[in-house]
Amino acid sequence: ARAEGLNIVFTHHSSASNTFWQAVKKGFDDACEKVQANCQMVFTQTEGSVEQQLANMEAALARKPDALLTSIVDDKAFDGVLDKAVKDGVIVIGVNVDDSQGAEGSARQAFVGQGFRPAGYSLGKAMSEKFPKDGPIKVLVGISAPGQSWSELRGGGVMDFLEDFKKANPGRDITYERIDSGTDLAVTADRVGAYLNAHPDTTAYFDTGFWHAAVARVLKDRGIEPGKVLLGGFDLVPEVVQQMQTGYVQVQVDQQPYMQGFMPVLQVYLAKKAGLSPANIDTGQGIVRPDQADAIMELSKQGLR
Amino acid sequence: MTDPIISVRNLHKWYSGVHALRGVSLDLARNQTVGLIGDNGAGKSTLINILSGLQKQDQGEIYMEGKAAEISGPRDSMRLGIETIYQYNSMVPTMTIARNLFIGREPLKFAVGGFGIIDLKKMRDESVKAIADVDLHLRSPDALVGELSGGQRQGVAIARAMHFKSKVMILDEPTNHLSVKETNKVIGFVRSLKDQNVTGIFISHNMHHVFECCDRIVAMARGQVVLDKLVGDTSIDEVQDVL
Amino acid sequence: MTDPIISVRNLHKWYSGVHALRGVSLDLARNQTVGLIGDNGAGKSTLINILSGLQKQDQGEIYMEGKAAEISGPRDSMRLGIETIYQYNSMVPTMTIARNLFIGREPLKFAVGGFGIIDLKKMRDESVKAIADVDLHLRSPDALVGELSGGQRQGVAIARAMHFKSKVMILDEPTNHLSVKETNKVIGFVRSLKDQNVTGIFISHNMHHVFECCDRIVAMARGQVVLDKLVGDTSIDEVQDVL
Amino acid sequence: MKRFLKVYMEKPELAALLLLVILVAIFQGRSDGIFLSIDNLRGILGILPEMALVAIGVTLLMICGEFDLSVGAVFALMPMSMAVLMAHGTPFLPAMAVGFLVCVVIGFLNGYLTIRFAIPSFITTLGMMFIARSLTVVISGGFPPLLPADLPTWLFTDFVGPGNVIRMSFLWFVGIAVIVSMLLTRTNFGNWVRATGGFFPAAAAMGIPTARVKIVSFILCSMLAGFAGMIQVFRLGSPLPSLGDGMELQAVAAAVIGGASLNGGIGAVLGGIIGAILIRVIDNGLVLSQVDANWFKFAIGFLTIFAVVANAWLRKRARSIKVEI
Amino acid sequence: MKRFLKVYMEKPELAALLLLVILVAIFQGRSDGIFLSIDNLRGILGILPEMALVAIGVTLLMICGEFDLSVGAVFALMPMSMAVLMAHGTPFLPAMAVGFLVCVVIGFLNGYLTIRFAIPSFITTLGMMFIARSLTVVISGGFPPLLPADLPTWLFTDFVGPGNVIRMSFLWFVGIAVIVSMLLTRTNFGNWVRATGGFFPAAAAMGIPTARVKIVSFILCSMLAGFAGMIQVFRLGSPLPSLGDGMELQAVAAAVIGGASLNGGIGAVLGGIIGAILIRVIDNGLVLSQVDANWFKFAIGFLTIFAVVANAWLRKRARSIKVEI
Ligand SMILES: Nc1ncnc2c1ncn2[C@@H]1O[C@H](COP(=O)(O)OP(=O)(O)OP(=O)(O)O)[C@@H](O)[C@H]1O
Ligand SMILES: Nc1ncnc2c1ncn2[C@@H]1O[C@H](COP(=O)(O)OP(=O)(O)OP(=O)(O)O)[C@@H](O)[C@H]1O
Ligand SMILES: [Mg+2]
Ligand SMILES: [Mg+2]
Repeated sequence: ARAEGLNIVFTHHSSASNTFWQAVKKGFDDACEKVQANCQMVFTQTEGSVEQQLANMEAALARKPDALLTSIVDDKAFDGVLDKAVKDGVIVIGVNVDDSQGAEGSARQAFVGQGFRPAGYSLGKAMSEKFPKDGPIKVLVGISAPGQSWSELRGGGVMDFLEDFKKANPGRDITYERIDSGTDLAVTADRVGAYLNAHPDTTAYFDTGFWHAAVARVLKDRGIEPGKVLLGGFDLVPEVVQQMQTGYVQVQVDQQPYMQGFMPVLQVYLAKKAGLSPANIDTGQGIVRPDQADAIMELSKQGLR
Repeated sequence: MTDPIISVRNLHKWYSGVHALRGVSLDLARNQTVGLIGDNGAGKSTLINILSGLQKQDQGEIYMEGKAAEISGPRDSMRLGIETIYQYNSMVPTMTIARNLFIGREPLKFAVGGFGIIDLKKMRDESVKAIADVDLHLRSPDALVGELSGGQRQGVAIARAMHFKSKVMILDEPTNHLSVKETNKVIGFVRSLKDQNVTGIFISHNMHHVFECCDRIVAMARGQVVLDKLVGDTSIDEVQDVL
Repeated sequence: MTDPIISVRNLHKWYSGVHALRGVSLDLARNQTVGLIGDNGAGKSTLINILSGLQKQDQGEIYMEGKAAEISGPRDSMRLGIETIYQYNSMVPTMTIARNLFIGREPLKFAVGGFGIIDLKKMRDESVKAIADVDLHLRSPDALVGELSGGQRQGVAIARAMHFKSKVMILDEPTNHLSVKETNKVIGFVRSLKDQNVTGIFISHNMHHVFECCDRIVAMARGQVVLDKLVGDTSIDEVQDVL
Repeated sequence: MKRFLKVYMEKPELAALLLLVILVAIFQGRSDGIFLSIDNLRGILGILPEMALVAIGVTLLMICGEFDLSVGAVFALMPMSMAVLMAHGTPFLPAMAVGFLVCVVIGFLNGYLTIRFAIPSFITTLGMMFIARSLTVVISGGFPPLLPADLPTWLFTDFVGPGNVIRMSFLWFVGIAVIVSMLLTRTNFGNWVRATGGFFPAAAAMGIPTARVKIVSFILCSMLAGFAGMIQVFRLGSPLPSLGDGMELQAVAAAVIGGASLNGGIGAVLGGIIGAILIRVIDNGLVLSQVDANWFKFAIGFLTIFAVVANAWLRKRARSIKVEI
Repeated sequence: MKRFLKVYMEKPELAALLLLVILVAIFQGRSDGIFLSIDNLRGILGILPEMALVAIGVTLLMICGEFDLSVGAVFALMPMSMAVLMAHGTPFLPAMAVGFLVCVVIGFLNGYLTIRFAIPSFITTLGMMFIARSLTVVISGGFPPLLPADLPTWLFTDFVGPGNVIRMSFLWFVGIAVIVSMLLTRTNFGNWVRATGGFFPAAAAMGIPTARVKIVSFILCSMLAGFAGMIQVFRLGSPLPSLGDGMELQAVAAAVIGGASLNGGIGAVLGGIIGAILIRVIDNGLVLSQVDANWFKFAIGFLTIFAVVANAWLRKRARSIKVEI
């Protein structure tokens, strides 16, 4: 693929064992093949490590690629490097996560994806349609990785919505709690399972990742029927789709990762070939509900969703 | 003199930066007890470590009963019938006395391919006996070796070697740390080796002990053999002069 | 007899499950050299470990020059003027001979509050001297202790103690592993302590050595003192009978 | 009585057991009795075997004087290999055999490299952790295959027993624990493991085939980790490449809490198990006690240190009881 | 010549240096000469001081016979404390003082608990890692505060030197490395550290205040980690609570690659630094060599093991050169 001479690097904050980012990678690789570009995606070794991402970015830029695609998980850390890259004529596109100031916050030329906080907000909103119409509402928010921005921001978005929801329904008893739910199916299952034992009247559980798939299994093992405890989270991985089919997971936010990998490459291609400037792409609020599950399952198996 | 049981020819051993053995050749006659003496750092322990497989010579050959022997580990040496008491006690401090006595040679209730269930009762009983044999007084065979006094540990090492008597016994300063009574036991034991058709190598810095129980004296200095005579043909003074 | 330099009163020491010292009382007269003997496990090392601060008695008192002394670590003991050679050599194998000789008492070029730059040259020179003093032949003071033979290590330990001579010297089986020549050096050293106004405690299983260089014999058995006589008043046979 | 107390409390694994009982009592109180409810016990006992099996392997290896940081990655790699094979049509049993073979190879490499080049197992297994994790991602192509529906998972994950509190995996775990425990205490191999870890030069001098003993221990440890991972995947239904992340440190912590020494030679299978239970209980109990998300790790860290400190203290007290034995 | 080769190669840190040179040459080739370009060097040298400072501390502690898993968390906690204080209006210097105080307290606790209760530092510092990480999140409230604009960050992060290849942080690092190295080799304290780690009973018997030596080493290690974290935060411009995650294992790996022994007593500051450089070079070189993303970790694991194996092999060869010295 070297022949075309279009060099694109993609650096982000996640490690190779993260299924979501593997879907992005697939989109990225597929697009690169289509446009005959020489592409490289660089994962971090530690999930969510900004400093490793920055180091990878600096190393990749030393090769003077034509374009840099990157998630901008921190408002400041990447500013210097991105400024310099743009000055050196590298096309920089933000993917998946943008600077919280948007276009003002960093030198990136466009953004492809969807913000963490808005995603969390829309998850909460979509789920609220399933909330019981009366009686108290008790919500559990599982912060998968306290202190890591992707998790905190998504959780924050959910809680923002809950606050708004409270204001909108002043008469009702609405409470929420956050726990450290862990980034491992088994751990999340155990912790949330224990919590639900202590609080069987919990209305809904929000995970900031996809680890609530394991919670669905716990509920099933306990013979609790689907819908008694509402489950929702982020990213469409096969486990979650499976649990949507069984009815335990009600709402899932899909960022359409394949698209997040695919589109920026095309934009770079167009920018290079036709001088078209990259533009923002919203990869969708992507709220997925169980009725779409079967169709998604097929695509999911191919790594397209 | 019959065929030697062990012959070493021109052994050389280098430690990084130290030439510890500089061409040692020696024949050990069957059923003879050799007293190996020499200054600190003469190379005595190095020589016997090579025979017991702890170290590998850099040059030279070892013959066992006339046949070239390749000793590349303690197991090989044991298989050839060499039993050793090392200068630094070879005990595992975190294990009990009974288990230490039988390390690597545990009595088994039944075994498949060398592995099996240890016969704990037999092990305990035999170790009580072995320890009593060297006149050592210990509370129980279940005490940890790490909790023994210096002499008690050495006593256990000796009990082990005496229990697993073999064709060739090598004792590297076995009487260090031992009380008078036990020292006498050890001397008596070494002296009795001959009668039991065992060849012995006894290292000690105590000339009296060496002359008391050995048939032949080999003195080493700076990695070489400097004297090799039968006890009858030499004297403590002569030996001390060479060193 | 003048005031004793060290008195211990009714010392008891328990190891988990072992009553190692059962009420030991002893007075050490100034400038006298005591030979401490006893079977393996009698409690000799335990007694001197308490005096040198390695262990703490469970009961009993220690008086130093008449004053109650609280010894809760080797540092305290050293401060009181007690210098010890331990039965198990107290050398750091990963460090050089020179550094080992001066551990904790490094000669400093300059120091602030006890910390400072080591005077490496002085340290090397003094260690060459200290080692030569005990007739030990070593290649260089920069060799690692871990690469020495058993006797060489013991020799370094003795060189250290002799170099830092103090008010009281305790030697726990110092002649183990040592060659004849060096053993004689040590015996001579112990015998000379008196002339240098040093009180000594000498532990050994070799009665000849003890009688050769001590003024007084203390024998222990099962954690108690069973005999305490001046050398002139007793004999090797009597001592061996009590044990 | 005093004597009994002394002998009992001097064993680190039993001191840990006492601690466990105390902690359970506290959590039972703080959670208004929910901690020991059938539902919650079912949760704890469901996940326990997986962690405990890993802890058993690591304990064995630590007694042998070595260290394995790759268990977490092997935990993921073994079931992933199986899942990928099965997704390509291999039947269950051959797939499982290949899975275990992978574990054996990794364990062997860990041991062989460590011994042959005399390098610390910390490094060998740290490297192996990266390698195994990477392979997990590579063979799955990034997308974990779904498990076929007709697997005999009931053999590992079905609930059994009175009140359905335990899963089949618990029986496997108990069986394996008993076997490994017997192996360590009653067989000559166990004696060699302990000697090799206790004082290597002595073990070597006594003719124990120390290299083989270590390599076998590494292999056993890897296989146990792989087996545990397989059980977890069957329970959760999906082989994620990120499974078992961070388990390596937890397993070592479990072994140490249960009294195993990082220097080798000391430890007991029971101790490792109790350590694993303690860690699970702490984790679960803290959720029930409604600790805030941000403080959760604090509480875990604190209680881990506390457990070991208390254990050390209890043993010290026991040692200073003056009874002749 | 033979003699020189022998003496030189027997030092593990120098064998590591040779390896480093070889690796650099390989990467230089594979990256079409980009590896040693000014731009890339600037990248490597900009990050290096942070990791190397942590590695220096860990090496010191390992020589002393202990272990610190909490460095990664302290790396984040120290700058976070500073940032939070500064966000509340505390000026730079007092904030920095408090930051260091936090490090001192953590280091002290690590050491004190380890020694007072005779528990393995693995556990103390593992627990402390959780505690410190949790505190970082707690004080930041989950979201990092912004750094004030008027900080003297130039003191740590500005580019200096010919071609602007190095940052100020590099000078700090070199200075500290020289000081700690002198401390270890030339002062009596260094002698005590080495003795304490080399053979604890001997050090204690010779009257070295081993407890104090260890505690001071723990404190130094924590402070270096905190200082490194502060530099990184100034470089990045924002104090993230997740900084330094996974650094604890990397730092130990660096120390071991550079020849430090996990059993204590052996090691050199230079070795730890070369180890850290090796790790950075491998990381950077692999990115430049465009290794496939999924195989990336594999390559890291492989090269880490390879580095230590090669180092061990080189030393063995050197030892077997027969020259009397
Ligand atoms: N591991 C080692 N590394 C380097 N040199 C060593 C090593 N072991 C022994 N040496 C050196 O080899 C020489 C011979 O040592 P050896 O232990 O054989 O002496 P020895 O005759 O047993 O002395 P001793 O009577 O003191 O036990 C000594 O100079 C010693 O310093
Ligand atoms: N750490 C320990 N734990 C338990 N018991 C111990 C410990 N150290 C020594 N003992 C026991 O205390 C008793 C006295 O030991 P000590 O070392 O004082 O004897 P010793 O007189 O020096 O003997 P030796 O002549 O053999 O050196 C012995 O029975 C020994 O088993
Ligand atoms: Mg010797
Ligand atoms: Mg003694």
